[in-house]
Parts: sequence; structure tokens; C-alpha cells
Amino acid sequence: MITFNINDTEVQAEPGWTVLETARQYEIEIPTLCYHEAVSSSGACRLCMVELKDGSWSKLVASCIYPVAEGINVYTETERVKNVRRWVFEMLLAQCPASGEIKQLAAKHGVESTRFSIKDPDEECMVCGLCTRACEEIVGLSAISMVDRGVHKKIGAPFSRPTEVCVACGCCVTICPTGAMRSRIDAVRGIPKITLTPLAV
Amino acid sequence: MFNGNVALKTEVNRLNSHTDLNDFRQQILDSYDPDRPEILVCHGTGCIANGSVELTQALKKACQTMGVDAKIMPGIKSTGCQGLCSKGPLVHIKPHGLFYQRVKAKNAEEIIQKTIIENKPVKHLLYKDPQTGELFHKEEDIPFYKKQKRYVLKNIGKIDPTRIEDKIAVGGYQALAKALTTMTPEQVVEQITKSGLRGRGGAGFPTGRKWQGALKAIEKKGRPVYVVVNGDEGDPGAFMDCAIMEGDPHAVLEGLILGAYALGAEMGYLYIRAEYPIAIKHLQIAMEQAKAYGLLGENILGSDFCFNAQINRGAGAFVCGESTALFTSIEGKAGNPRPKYVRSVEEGLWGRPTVLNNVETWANVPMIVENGADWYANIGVPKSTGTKVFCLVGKVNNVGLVEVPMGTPLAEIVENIGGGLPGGAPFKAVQTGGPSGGCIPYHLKDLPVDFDSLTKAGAMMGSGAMIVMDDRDCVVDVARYFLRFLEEESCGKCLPCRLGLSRMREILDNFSHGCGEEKDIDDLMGLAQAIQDGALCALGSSAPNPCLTTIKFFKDEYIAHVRDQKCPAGVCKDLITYSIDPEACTGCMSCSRQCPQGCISGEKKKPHAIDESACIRCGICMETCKFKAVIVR
Amino acid sequence: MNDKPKIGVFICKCGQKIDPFIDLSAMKVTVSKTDDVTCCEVLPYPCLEPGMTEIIKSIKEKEVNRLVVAGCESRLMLKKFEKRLESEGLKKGQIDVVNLRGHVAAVSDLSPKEKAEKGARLVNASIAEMRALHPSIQQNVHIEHPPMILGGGVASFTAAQELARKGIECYLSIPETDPDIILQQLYQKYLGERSNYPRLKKIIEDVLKNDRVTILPETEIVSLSGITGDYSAALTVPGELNRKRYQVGTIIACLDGELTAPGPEFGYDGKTVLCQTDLENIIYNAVIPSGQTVFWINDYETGQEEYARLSTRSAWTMSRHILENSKKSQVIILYNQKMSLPLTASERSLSRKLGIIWVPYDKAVQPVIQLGFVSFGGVNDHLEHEIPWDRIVLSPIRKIGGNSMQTAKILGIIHEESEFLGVHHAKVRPEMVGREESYLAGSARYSCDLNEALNQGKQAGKKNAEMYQKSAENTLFAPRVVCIVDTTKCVGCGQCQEICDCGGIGIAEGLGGGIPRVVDPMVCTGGGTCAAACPYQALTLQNNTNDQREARVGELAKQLKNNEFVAFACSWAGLPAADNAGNRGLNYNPDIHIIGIPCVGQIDPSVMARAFVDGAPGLLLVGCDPENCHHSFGVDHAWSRVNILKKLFTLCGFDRRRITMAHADLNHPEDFVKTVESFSKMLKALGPIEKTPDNQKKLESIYKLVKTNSRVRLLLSSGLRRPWEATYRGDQRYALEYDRSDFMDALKEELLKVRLEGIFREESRPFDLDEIISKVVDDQNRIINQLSELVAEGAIERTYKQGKPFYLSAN
Amino acid sequence: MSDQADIIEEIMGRYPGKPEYLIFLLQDVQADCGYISPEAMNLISEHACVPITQAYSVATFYQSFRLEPKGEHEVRVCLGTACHLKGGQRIVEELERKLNISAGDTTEDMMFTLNSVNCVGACALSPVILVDGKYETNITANKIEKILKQINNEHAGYSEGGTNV
Repeated sequence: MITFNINDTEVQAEPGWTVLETARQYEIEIPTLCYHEAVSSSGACRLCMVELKDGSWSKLVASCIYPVAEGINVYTETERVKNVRRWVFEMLLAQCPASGEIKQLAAKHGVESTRFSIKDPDEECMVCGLCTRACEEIVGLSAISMVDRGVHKKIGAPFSRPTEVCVACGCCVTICPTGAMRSRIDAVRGIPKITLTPLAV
Repeated sequence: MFNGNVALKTEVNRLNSHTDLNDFRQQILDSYDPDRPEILVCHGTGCIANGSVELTQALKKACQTMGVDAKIMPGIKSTGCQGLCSKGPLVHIKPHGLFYQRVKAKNAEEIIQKTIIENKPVKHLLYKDPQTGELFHKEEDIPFYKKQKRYVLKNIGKIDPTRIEDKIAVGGYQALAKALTTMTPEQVVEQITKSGLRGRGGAGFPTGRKWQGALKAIEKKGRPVYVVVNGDEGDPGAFMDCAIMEGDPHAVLEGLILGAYALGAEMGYLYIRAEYPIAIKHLQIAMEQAKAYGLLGENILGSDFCFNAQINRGAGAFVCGESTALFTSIEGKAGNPRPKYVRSVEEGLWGRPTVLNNVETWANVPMIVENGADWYANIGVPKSTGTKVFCLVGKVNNVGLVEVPMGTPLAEIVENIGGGLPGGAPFKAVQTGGPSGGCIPYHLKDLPVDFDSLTKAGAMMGSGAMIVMDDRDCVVDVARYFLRFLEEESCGKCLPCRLGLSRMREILDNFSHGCGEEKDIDDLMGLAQAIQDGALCALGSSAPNPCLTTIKFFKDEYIAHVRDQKCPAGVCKDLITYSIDPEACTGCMSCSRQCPQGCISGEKKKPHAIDESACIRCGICMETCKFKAVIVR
Repeated sequence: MNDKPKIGVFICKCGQKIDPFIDLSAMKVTVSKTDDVTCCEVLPYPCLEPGMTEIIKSIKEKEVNRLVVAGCESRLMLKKFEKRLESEGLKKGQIDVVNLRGHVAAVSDLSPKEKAEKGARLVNASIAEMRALHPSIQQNVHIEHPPMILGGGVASFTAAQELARKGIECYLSIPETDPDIILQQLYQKYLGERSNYPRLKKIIEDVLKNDRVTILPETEIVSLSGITGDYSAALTVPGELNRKRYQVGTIIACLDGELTAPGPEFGYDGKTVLCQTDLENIIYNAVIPSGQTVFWINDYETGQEEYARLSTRSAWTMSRHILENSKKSQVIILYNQKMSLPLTASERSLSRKLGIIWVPYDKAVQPVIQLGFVSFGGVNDHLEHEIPWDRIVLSPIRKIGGNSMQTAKILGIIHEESEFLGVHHAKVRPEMVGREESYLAGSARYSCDLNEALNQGKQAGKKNAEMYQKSAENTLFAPRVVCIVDTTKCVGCGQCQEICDCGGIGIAEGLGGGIPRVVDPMVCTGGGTCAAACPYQALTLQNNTNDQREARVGELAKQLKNNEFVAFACSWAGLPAADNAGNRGLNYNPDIHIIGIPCVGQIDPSVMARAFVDGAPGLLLVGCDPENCHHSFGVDHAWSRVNILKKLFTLCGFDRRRITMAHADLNHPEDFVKTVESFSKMLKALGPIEKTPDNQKKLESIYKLVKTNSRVRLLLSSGLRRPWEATYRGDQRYALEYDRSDFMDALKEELLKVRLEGIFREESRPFDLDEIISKVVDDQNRIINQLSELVAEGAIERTYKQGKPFYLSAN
Repeated sequence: MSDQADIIEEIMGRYPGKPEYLIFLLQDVQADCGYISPEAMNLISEHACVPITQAYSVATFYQSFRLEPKGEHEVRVCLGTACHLKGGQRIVEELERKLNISAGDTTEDMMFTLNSVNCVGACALSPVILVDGKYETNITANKIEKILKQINNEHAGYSEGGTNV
């Protein structure tokens, strides 16, 4: 049994739990986007950042991957945390303006507008990689993956053509936190054949 | 198993003990004839680019054709970077100790004739002081070298890096032999700890502490443990690791083997940037030779200590300089960093305890083991011991490799060793630590250069690039440059880095396009804060540094950009205009011929004029004009 | 193991996503009352470590051996629970996840109370299924016999080589064993590959002298029986009768395609207008012709444009050979502008050095070959250009080779008649397939260059070797859900084998009917339409039996009120669509109660009928679009079954629309919503089925009929769509004739019979004809016929009073 | 493509079929074939026992891999700090104008490929460009002109014959 504090309230956890899991067990809310219970967490979106304090020393960590430790003091709503959150949301709003899901979450945390210019008004994807993790860990395939790097990073099938590997199970669509996979899956599984078939419906 | 694998020329017999090594060394030394001349041609990247390969061939040819007497037939060696790159190709002649610079293939016969045969110096090839105009014969007299303390670079430029015999002759692998015969692994670690050596890769983490941490982890998790050389020197403007690997590969290798001995590692990896083919080649050769002599591989020096190493070529990703990214890259995946909540000494390569050090750090290890921790601790300043190699580049006379004790004042490096700026102007700022470092303005010129002082000043040691800037360099542009660089190099895993950097750059773009507002500067700093806090790896969290330091020290210049739409340095295209000074212009037409827009008008022998509206500010006219008639405002 | 079911139910709050919408405490109360529920908890997140710890506690303390989690998408979460809890003794199949969030919480504006009730119904249904579960563990497969490589394609050699390298002995059935002859003939199958011949020759020789490889004289397979690990293959020498049997573990089929000359429409004469195959034969075996050779890459015109690049490559290698070896030749290569040249930079500069001239032509105009000239449209100027030629060289026509199709059929690896075998790709999760149904390599799948063919062989060998290693380590397992045959029930009618899309069903041994069938667990993908089709119910799906389904749907139906109905959604289209609708918070009619199933094709008609028996007013089946069914024809089969129920409904005077098929796509939840809306609207209009004893009797007789009456079931399954048959009895295109055929009469008779039996079962008193007629309203003669049949069967007795016949139950 | 195939076959012989050698394999193919074709990537990923997606994401992650054939001559412009300060960016723009392609692309006739690289460690001689691996130092507009002309002259010989390549 490990005992530590979240927002000055004492919580208990088992070794191997993450800070986020413990927080959720105690129904303390921490926003997440690239996190899903079904797959391993990657700590990419940085929305789940929390502040660890120890006297004057303090640092920010991603709660979805930070393992619990005896006696740490975790704070989920400090200024530094909020600062990161606010900027991440603003950047997301500018990056994925088409995603209603992100708009909702941002609004929920008091970010309604962004000061950045919008590059592609139809963009939804935030390249969190949930879909690729789902494909690999849940389906046991690897039909899609991260392509390219840095600002150009995107999700896709090799050589951006439909791939034989994909079984069109739709896990990527279901797990996608921004709804971006909806418009992408046909590029992966191939447009479904709708030739007129004898079956009378 | 790698490309360009190198076969050993002659069959050699393994060295099975310290005495074997010493005997062998003695043989080599005896075989040297002290008064047989030797011509050492610098084969650093810079000098090669300047044609030192052709030069070497020319010298060889000259020796044959000019019938040099067999007794004084010079041995011609290609060495690693001799340091003073801006004056390359460099040639060093023993035993005369003469130092020639800017030597071209055409000078070969002259050198052979004058120096080798007639034993006289070739005047016009000697180094001439730009200020005083005095001639220097010997390397050690030249201020550039005189003021340095060369320990790591000691052998570079003196030995042929492709011949292990040279290295052994100058005392290579003595430290290893000493450790294997007289020291326990723990003692080695202890020595390193006592020496106060700190990682030369940037953050300056105490190497000893790292190794001890690894030992603890090994107790917990057991072996295997890995030792890794970080040779992915991505910082633009830094090539000291390159020079070390090219010029003295055995130093790195010996350091690595010592580390392996200290930690009981059986496998080591050298991760080297693909842009350094020569370094890779030389290290391969070094490893082949070390293996052949029984200094690497099974039962090293007859002991029961076995260690193997392999070279991993980087594939062009700056982020792979970051430890966890480097590990994933060695594992054959895309170099995305992992969160570092478990330290890599505990969970590194393949989740095993791993010690990763930078090339220069490894190169320091042998001399510590050989000369003892105390000797080393006396060099430099208490908290930062030893020396540091810097790459002095940018607007400075003596561009090249510089090694000074820690704590040397900045001015000393730039003005005395670097020989000041062209035209003798004071420097505007020095950018240290590459993209993750910061700018140090002139008024801090007496800042002692060591880890802590630099960090205090908001810059950082980084791998040790020092870019000197003058008043023609715009800090906004520099900040922009580094941000663009990191934006391209960001792995794109975490949001703050992937999106934040390009957003910061956007704001700076606006500045340089003259469409920024003063409040943007505050946004910039807020965003920078968020990135520092939020980013997943060191690349991201240190990325805002250049921007932040420049804002800190040159806020007025930023203000100038946003408030009065001016670029004081005359760099930001949209804020400048080119014009031709009718007085100075001779009407030679060369600029109008070169202008890609054809927007320079005027007939022969008459002053020309630039059509503002059509000018794209490419600056070619300014570049071509021999009469400095093109002015920028 | 797990004799007495102890079921643990864990309900997820899912942060703010479920808790406020559903009155979980109320739900907990209801569920806890259900039998066999040993514990029922509401947790913040059962799926996270803290939750898992709770679950494990319940397993340890309360000996829970069945788990129902009410949370979100089972498609995503199930695997995590299985992974985490396997070590805790919950073997796969004992966990079920009900999508409370996506199917209840998010999709309607019911009150939390009502939603709690709906949730409870779904959970109870799942509990009922769990209760009926008899967990069966995954089969461990062993391979004793060596693998066999047949088909005679070049890939055979790399496959054999790879196997030998991995230390596995194998049979190699190959018609020609002289390397030189093989290479001599190779140009008819793979063009412009001379540079690879030395390598291939080495491989061949290596294989031939390898003592791990046994070369077989017989080269033609005539029959195959048994299952993975224990096949018995009968081979003959072509043209001879006596066959020889070999016991083999696995089979690798290496089949080469054929290259043939194009028809006269391109002026092919084999002399001056040649095919690339002819030219290659000439230039390498005879003399290099001088003069102007014009290659026309005419694959676009022969309708094989996907192979234009291949033809271009071979044209390039030949032109190289020509110009490097003869001074007196020129080469022009004429290609369709649609194609980008498959040449590397170095090749381009080489071709420049050699002076090969590449000429693209206007895609809008087909080049014309005239005597001595070929004319074509210019790409830029659209002007007619003309090139003189001494010989024209055309691309070959590529098609599947000689008896490849036959071989493939025997091996059960072919899916539809087509010009190539194609790459069959079972569109299911890898954990659902033991292995690709058979290793198939070579250009008979689709035309490819020699190297790829060889590589395919290598990969086949590799995969095969892996299986042998696993089997040696005892770690070769069949998928969790596969079909198993009850050989005591199976009469060997072969229906299942004919409709199986994965070629997973074979004959135990020997040939022909009457012999019990076996399912190859390593090939079966658990589509399960075979189980639903078996007239004698000899096939069942492991951990997924009819009884479980009936229990679930029955339990659900029992709890339904007024217009609420049951829907089966297949896990490839219907279920994802529903899940995504939930994710996006789309609202639809809450009457629907969704049950997820792997494929609608595995729903036995009895399961459908059961829903109505237990009081459901309607049943909806949501599957894939017919073209995109992941189990090939599952949807079509489901359609046929739904259809027979519709017919029976009409016969019994129910509205046939109560049971309906629908198609969905995972990416279009909004369409799914429309489906639900209109179906529930229709049901509302119809209202529930009146709960009269008569109606109940009718429904029960329908249920009894489709479940037990093997004549009807046989008729039904014999009408199902066959994977590789163009026409079949139940073909929807001939639905009308089908309805008019004897099939309908049979249906009527059997229905009547069942209902008559019903009457006599109820009361053991004698009935006279009129009373019987009044009970079952039907045609008098038919009734009399059926009665006398029953008498003949001895089910009832006929007695006469005053010459009037009376009927009563025999016992 | 067949004749690439035996090169690749040979390369695969150099390394054991383990995921950790994926990058080695890609590098060698890149070096020997000039680029990594889809076919090559298939073979490699199968040899290294990784899904093609991983091979693809690795190949796109690192800068040194190309997925399209390279031009016959590669011009790489150094954009290290020193070169930047001495106007490296202008050199890129100049080349882009001259070849009329943007950095990273290849000319229509497959003659030139223009790339920018980070630092080639010849900062003393900035600005620097590499033409087919050969250093050209202290670059100016005129020098660029000369270099390109020289290369084009080499090719003058066989651009006749109406070849469309």
C-alpha cells in the first residue's frame, strides 16, 4: 500500500498504479485526450500534466504514465499546470478546428478561442496515436502507423494507399478522441465495394 | 558486417599482458628515426573540403619525382583536425616543428624543395598575425594554440588515426592496461567520481554519479548492462566530437572499454551521426585493430574481461541525440523519446541498465584513470573540472577547435584565442550550446565558461558550439533559425513541442515580417514557459532557450522589430531595403548581370540603381559588388 | 472446471460518461437479484488497475468464475480484461462486456431510472448467456507429418530451402528436376529475369542435393483429406491412374501463372509482330536480330494495365541485352503516358548511354500497327506520329497457369472464379485465424516478377517452419472460437463443407459423402454459418453455442415491454456502427436492445424464432453490406434464414416485417440511427403480437420446425449461397422461382405436421377431422395427407366411429 | 525491381533477421539503390520480422531515407548555424531558382536532386554545399552557376536522340 497526496487529500494506491489511475479511483478529474483505458498510454498530449511539489522544488509530470510513489504531493490545478493546459488547448483549437470533441473539452476547461492562425479548417487529427496503438494492441495488427515526423507527422498506411493488412474492424474509429479517423479510415481499408449485388434489401 | 569494412593490412600478434603492450610500444618507438622528417597533413573535414587530400598526393608525388635522399625521405601522414580550420589545409612538419597554413597542392614541390631538402621554412605559408602581421614558425607560438590547454586534443593532429601503432606509441591503452592489472572496477568508478568529471553532452550530469547509479541498478536487476557512446552530434556549428572521433578514435574506444570494465558490460554501442562518414570509418578501423591486438573482444589483454562493441550509424534525426530517443533508434525503431520517469541508467537500452556518455566524456576517461582523479580535479574550477573543447565559429578570425580549462572567461576564448572579429569590432553576442543553449551578450564577456555560470546566465554548455555574432546578425533571425531547426527536428510525439515550436516560430516570423505587436512578446514567453513545462523530452523543454535569452538580453531589438518595423542588423528581408551608393558605384555591371530579378538598371561606367518594387532582397548584388557600393538599410 | 456458475457483475461509472445518465444504484439492486450473481459492484473504472484489483479480489474471495462488465465497447475493452484476468483463472470466453455507455447512456433521453432498467435487461441477458456457457479451452494442435510442397512453381524451391534451413524435412512434388531445363522454360512464366538465373540455379541445386528434401515422382494432387497436422494427400503422375497417398502435416502450394501471346487484334504473327516471350527466346537462344525493334507496352490496351510496369521492366532488360550485344540494332520503347517509368536514376542514364529511345503516347488514342509503321498520338502536340519498325514486340497476356485452378480447388483455397487466384485475406482479427488457410505462392495469385515469387515461397516456408517449431514446443493453439463436429450426429451430407468460406471443413478420410466431416481448427475462422446450417445440428461453435444465444435472446425477450425489440448486430458493421453512434451521442429510439455477435451468418433460425416465442414483437439483424461481409457470405446466409422465417410468419398469419435484415457500415452511425428509427416506427405501427394461446402455439411450432425438422433445415442449407458457385438454389436472383418450387410445399407440409403433433400432444382425446381442421386452418387434403403420414409413422392412431375417422395420440 | 532484387538479397545476407537491424538494412539499401522502393521495403521488413508499417514509419522518420528515386546528381546545401549566418538560406533560394524546384525535390529530367542538410561540420568554410558528396566551399551565386554548368556539360553528350528520359 502506497500513501500520498493529491491536492492535499491523502490517497492510497497499490504499487504499479499510475497517478492518473489513482486520481480516477478517487474521482478527481484530470483531462486527457491521448489516453484510453484499453491501450498503453504514451503521454503525448500533455493535457494530463500535474505538478509534483516538494517544498520549493516542483516539476510537471504526465500523470497517465507517472508511477505512484510514497509521500509525493500531487497538485492537479496549479497555475503552471493550467498554463500548460491552456496553451495546449489553444494550439489544439488552431490545429484541429474541425473537431467538435476537442472544442467541447477545451470549453469545459475554459478555453473558447485561440490566438493562433488556423492552417487547415477541416483538420481533425491531433496525431495522438491512439488509433495506431489500438490497431497494434487490441486488433493485433499494424495496418496504420505514424508517418513522417515533427510538424509533418501524420497517421497513415504505408505509401498512403489502402492496405491489405487492415481488416476494417473500426477500432481506430471508435477509439479516436477527435473523430478524425472517420474521414481517414476509407484511405486505409479502401472504399467499401458497393457494387449492386443480387441481394434484395 | 558494416559497409566499407576494413581489412587489416598485416597479420599481428595479440597483446596478452601489460608487459606485451609496453614491449610493443618500445618496438614502435625504437623504429622511429628522430631526424627523419615527417609531414603531417590535416585531414579534418574542413581541410579535406579545402583539398588536403589532393595536397597529400601531390606531396607523395613530389617526393618520388624530386629524388629526395632516402635518409631524409619524409613520412607523410594524414592526421585528424589540427584545429585552425579557417586557415586550412594545415601542414605540420617534424622535426622542424614548422607550421604551414593555407597550403595548396601546388605548394607541394616548394615544401619538399625548401623545407625537406634545403631545411628552410617556406615564408609565405607561415601563419601571419592578422593584427600585428608578425610571422610565426612554430605551432606552439601562435596565440590560437598558445593560449589553449590541449588534453583531449593532445594527440589529434600528431598521430595518424588509422594506425593503432601511432596511438600506442603516444601511450594509448596504458590506462586500460593499468586498470586491468592494478584496479578493481569499483576503484575505476571511484576515480571517475572523485575526478568530478561531468557529462560533456550538455546537461553536465556528474559522470561518476551516473555510473554509481548504474551499479545500483545492476544490483537490483542484474546484468546485462550496456555502455553507449553518444556520437550523434547534431548541434549545427558543433564538430568537436566529429574531430575527436576522426582524429583520435582510440581515445573514445579506450574510454568505452574502461567504462565497460568498470560496470561489467559485455556489449557496447557507438551511435554515430551518419553525416560523419570519416569518423565512422576511422572508428571501424580502430575497432578492427584493437580487436586484432586483443584490446577489444575476448579476454582483453589476456585478462578474463571480454567486451564487444558495434557501431550504429544515425539516420539523420537530431532528436536521437536525446538519450531515450537514441536507445529506441538503436533498437531499430523511429527515434521517439520515452518519458524519463525511470532513469535510463536503470531502464535504458532494451529496458536494461545503460550508461550513455558523450564522445568527449568517454575521451576524458582514459586520462583520468591514467593520471589519477586528483590530477584531473586540479584542472578547471571546483564545480566544473577538466577542460572543454569548443567549436569557435561564426564571425571570428580563427574559426576552429579550441580546448580550454573550465572557467576560462568568454572574452579570453573569443578575443585572444579566436583572434577577435574580422575588422576588430567587439562581438555582439555568443551563442553557446546550440539550439538548446542561449545567447550571451557582450556585457557578460568576462563570464567564466563553466556549466553552472552558463546555466545561471540562461545559456548552457551544450555540446560546446560557440557561435560568435556581430552587429550584422539579427537576434530575432537567430532565434527564428533555431526554432525552425528544432521544428524540423522535433520528433512530433508530444503536442507542446510539435505544435508549440512552430507557433513560436510563427510569432517570430510575424516580427521579422514587421507585423507583430508588443503583447506578442509576452505571449511568446508564456508559450515558451508552457513548452518548457510540458514537453516530453529535453529537446522540447530546452527548445525555447535561444528565444528566451535573446528576449532577455536584446529586448530592445525585438521592440525595434515590432514597434518601428526595423531590423537594426539589416537581416530580416521584409524590413530592409537595398540601394546603391552612387558615389561608390563604378558601373561595372556585375550586379545587374547577377540580379535574378533583373531589377538593377544603369549603363556601363554609370552608377546603377535598384528598383525597390521588383527587388526580392536576395542580396546577391551586395555579394557580388567588389566596391561595397550596395548598402542595406 | 467451473461446474456451478458464479457470476460477478461490475458496473462502470466511467467518470462522468455513465454515472449521471443512469441510476446505477437502482440498476445494481435489480441485477443483484438475478440468480447466480454472487457479487455486483459499481466502480469508478473497472478497467483500470484499481478496478482490476477489486475484480481479482472478488474472484479470489467469492470464487467468481463468470464475469460481466457493464461499461463501454466490448470490441475495445474485452481484450484488456482477458489479458489481465487470464492469470487469475478466468479463461477466455468467461468474460462478457456490455456497452452501457454506447448503447444506453448516451443514445436516448430516457430518465436515469428507465435507462437503469434497460441496462439491467441487457446485463441480465448477458448473465443468462454466461449461465449457459460450458467453457471449452483452446485446442492444442500437433503436427506429426512433414510438410508437402506441390504445384510445381519456382517458389517451391525457396520454400523448400527455407524449410530445410530451419531443419524441417519436407516433400517436394516437382515435375522437372533438371535445373537447366527449368531455367530454359522459365521465360514462359517470368520475363526478363536472366540476371537472376544464376541465383535461382544455385537455389535449385542446393535444394535438390539437400537430404532434408524428398523429391516426389507424383506431381498432381487428386484428393486431400484430414486436417492441419494430419492430412492425407493422394497424388498421381499426370496421365496415370494409380494414385499414391502421403501423410503430410501442412501444404504449401506454389503455382505459376502463364504468359501467352496477345490475339490477332494486335496483329500478332509470331514472326515480325512478336510477344515479349518470343523475343526473349530468340535473343538469348538464337541471334540478336538487327534493325529497329519497337516495344509496345500494350498492357493498357489488353486490359491488364496493372502489369504495365512489369512488362516495361522486361522490355528494358531485353533492350539492354540487345544494344549491349549488337551494334546493328536500335530499340524504341512505346508506352502509354498514363504509366510512370519504373526506372532508377542510374538506369535512366545507362539507357541514355545505350541510346534506348522511350516514347510515351497519347492515352486518348490507341496506337495503330501498319505494315512497317506504327502510328500513335503525340503526348504534347496530339499529332499523329509514325515510327518505322523491323519488328514489333508486344506485352504478354498474363493469366493463371494450366491446372492451378484445379489444384487450388482441391486444396480448398480458392474463393471465386477469376483470372488469378488473388490474395485471399480473411478480414478478421489475427487471433481468429490459426493460419492463412494454405500457403499459396507464385505468380498464379497475381502476376509478379520472379523475385517476388521466390520471396513468397520463402515467406511461406518461414511461416510454415514457425508452425512446426510451435507444435514442437506444444504452443501451437487453435483460435478460441472454432467449430467442432459431433461425429455421432453428423451424417456426412456435406452441406457445411460446401458453404464454408474458409475451406476449414474437410473429410475425415477417403472420398465422398456419408463420411463424417471434420473441422480444421487451424483454418476455421469461426464464422459459424456452417453450424447454423447443419440440418442435424452436429456442428457447434466453441464458447458460442446456440444454447447460449437462445438463453440470451430468450432472457432479453422475456423482459421486453410493449414495442421494445431485440437486434443482433454483427461485430464488423452493426456493432461498430452502434458503438460509434454512442460515441458521438447520436439519439435513437430506445426500444432497441442490441446483442453483439461475431457475424449475423451464425444465427441459427431457431435463435431467431426463440426471440418471438419469448415475447419479442420484432427482431432486427444488422450485418455488413453483402459485398463486404467479413465471413464472405454470412450476410447472404442470414438473409436466406430470415427469409424462411418470413415465409413461415406469413403462413401463420403474422406480419412478415417483424423480422428484418439491415445493413450498416461502421463509419456511418447516422445511417444506423435511421435504420433503428424506421424499424421501430414500423413495429410501433404493428404493435406487439397478441398474446393468445393460439399465437403462442403457432410461434412455438415455428420454433420447433426450424430447430428440429431436418427436412426443412436441409432444404434451407442446400439453398444457401456457395462460395465459388455462380448459381445455387437459393440465389436471390431466382427468389421467385424458388418460392414457386416444391420448397414452399415442403415448408407448408412440415409446418402443418408440427402443428398437428402439437394438438395431439396437448390432449390425448380423439379428434375428428372437422375439429382438427378448425384448429389448424389449412387445406383439407393436405391435412388428411399429413394425418395419414403421422399414422404411418405411428405417432397417432386412427379409429373409426360410425365410419367417421377419429385421430388420437399414440401414447 | 529484379536487378535491385539481388542487391537487396545480398544486403539482407549482411545482417541477421532481427528488428534491431531494420535501420542498418534501410541504410544499406538507401546507399546501394539510391532510394527505398516499396518492393525493397517489403523484403526488408519481412527479413527483419517487423510489420511493413514500422519499416515505413522508420523510413519516413529519419531524414536520410528517400522513398522516390534520386536524381543523377545530388546537391546538398548546409544550413548549419555558421552557414546560416553567412547566408545559407539565400544559397538554397538561389539553387531553387536555378533548378526551379523546391528543396527536397528532383528535377523533371531526373538530373538534379536538391536537399538541405543540418551541419556537415565544415563551418570554417561556410557557406558550404555538397555536390555528389564533394565539398564546394565559400559558395556564391557565381560559383553555383559554374558548378551547374559544368555538370550539364558532362551530360550534353547523350541528351540527343529524342529520348524522353
